[in-house]
Amino acid sequence: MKITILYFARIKEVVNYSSEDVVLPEGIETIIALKSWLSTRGETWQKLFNGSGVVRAAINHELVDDMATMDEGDEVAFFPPVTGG
Amino acid sequence: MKITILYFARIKEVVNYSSEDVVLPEGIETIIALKSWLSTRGETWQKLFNGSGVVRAAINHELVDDMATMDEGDEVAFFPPVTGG
Amino acid sequence: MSAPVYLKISVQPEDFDTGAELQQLKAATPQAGALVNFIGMVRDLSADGKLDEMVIEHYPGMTEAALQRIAEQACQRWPLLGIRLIHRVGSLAAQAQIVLVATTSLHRQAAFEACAFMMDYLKTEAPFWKKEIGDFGERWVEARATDEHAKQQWQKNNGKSPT
Amino acid sequence: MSAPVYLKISVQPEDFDTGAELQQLKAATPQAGALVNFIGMVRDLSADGKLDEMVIEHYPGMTEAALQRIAEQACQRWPLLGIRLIHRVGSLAAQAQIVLVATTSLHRQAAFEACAFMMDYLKTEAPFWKKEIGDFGERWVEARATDEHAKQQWQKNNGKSPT
Repeated sequence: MKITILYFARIKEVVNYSSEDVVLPEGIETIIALKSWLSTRGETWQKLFNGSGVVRAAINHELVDDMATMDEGDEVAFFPPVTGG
Repeated sequence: MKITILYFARIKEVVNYSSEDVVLPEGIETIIALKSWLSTRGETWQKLFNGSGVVRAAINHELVDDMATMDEGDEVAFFPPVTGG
Repeated sequence: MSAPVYLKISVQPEDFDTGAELQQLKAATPQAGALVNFIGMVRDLSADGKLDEMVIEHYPGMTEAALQRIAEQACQRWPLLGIRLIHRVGSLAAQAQIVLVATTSLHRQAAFEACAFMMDYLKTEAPFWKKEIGDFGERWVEARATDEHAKQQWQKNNGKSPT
Repeated sequence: MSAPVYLKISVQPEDFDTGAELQQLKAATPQAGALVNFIGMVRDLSADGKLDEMVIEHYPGMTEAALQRIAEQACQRWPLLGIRLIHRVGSLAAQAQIVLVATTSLHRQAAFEACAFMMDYLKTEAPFWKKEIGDFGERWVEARATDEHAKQQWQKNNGKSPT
């Protein structure tokens, strides 16, 4: 399954780019599975998703929790807790 | 004791004037006593102070209850519950 | 609380320019992070029918003292930076502005609560009386029990917003 | 509740004219008796020192959807007549306006509560991120636990203001 991933704010600065298209291996269907899979990319990613900072996720512009499932073509976004207003 | 009495809104329309200076007889010292004394002026006054409508009072620009006492030269005001804002 | 609070109170027949007033309040309290304000308008429909005019009578002298007292109470309860109060009197047309209550503070909660608090107190303690004039004739507006109730909630929940 | 509510949402780098915006909202909802609004400003002092600039990043597309959803929730809970939401993005100087949340309704309680509700939800659900730049360098603003708490109070007190 192919998805687009966007990164924002502090997380964008850590990963050092703002978006990427990825093809997920078979079985990576939930946000939590995606986080684990991205963590295998190296220490930066490992720290990002397993460290102390909270990483929020959205699928197609809607806030979701770790158990949410993705579909082909989805736009997934990772970002820190929001601080607008 | 001499005081000034002011009337506002519906009450001013009922008594038909907006202020008067009165010399109170000996013993009329509280708002409740003043109301009773004014009630002796006739049916209009009787109805005003003993009828169903609430009459609020202020002494020298401060809201007071019926047991408040007056002093020489005080400005006493009678008015309906307020409806500003 | 202890810092001097910018406070300006007006009772006037003239309309007010809300944008300019808020601008002035912000300029007077540049440290503020939050500004909350309430504007009350004359509704064109009264309980009795279509309204042509609203006449607001007040008690000169006591009005200003009452508004001052309400503002001081708000300052005692919340860490406000600034307060602007304007209440119009005299004859107003439908949709005219009646009242402006504006507050500034560092954070939003104090500004929100103090603004609502002052409106609830103004509605029950400031000597204004509204008369409605329309095709139904004219009649004095009756005080609403819900306004008195709103004020009493603040007395119960000392320093908290009413539920 | 069921009546159509005037709703206008903007996410923009430009400043806004609060007076003109409120005038437009009033004109769009002439039956309103109450207008409440919140304006958030950049404070010139951050937790780390004097602030020169605030940069607000957002998630285009999701931002508008989130604000729309927040406004719809407010309309379901309160009998509102109109809502105006503006949130700025990009680089802002100290004291600049960041956000406007304005509501109109027949009576003041709905306008007050819905305005506070939308601010609490905006603070926790709309994808904006603030970075502060000053003599301390630059740092991302941390989310405040009190904002999350404020939102949760609305979830507990369904239809009521938080205490």
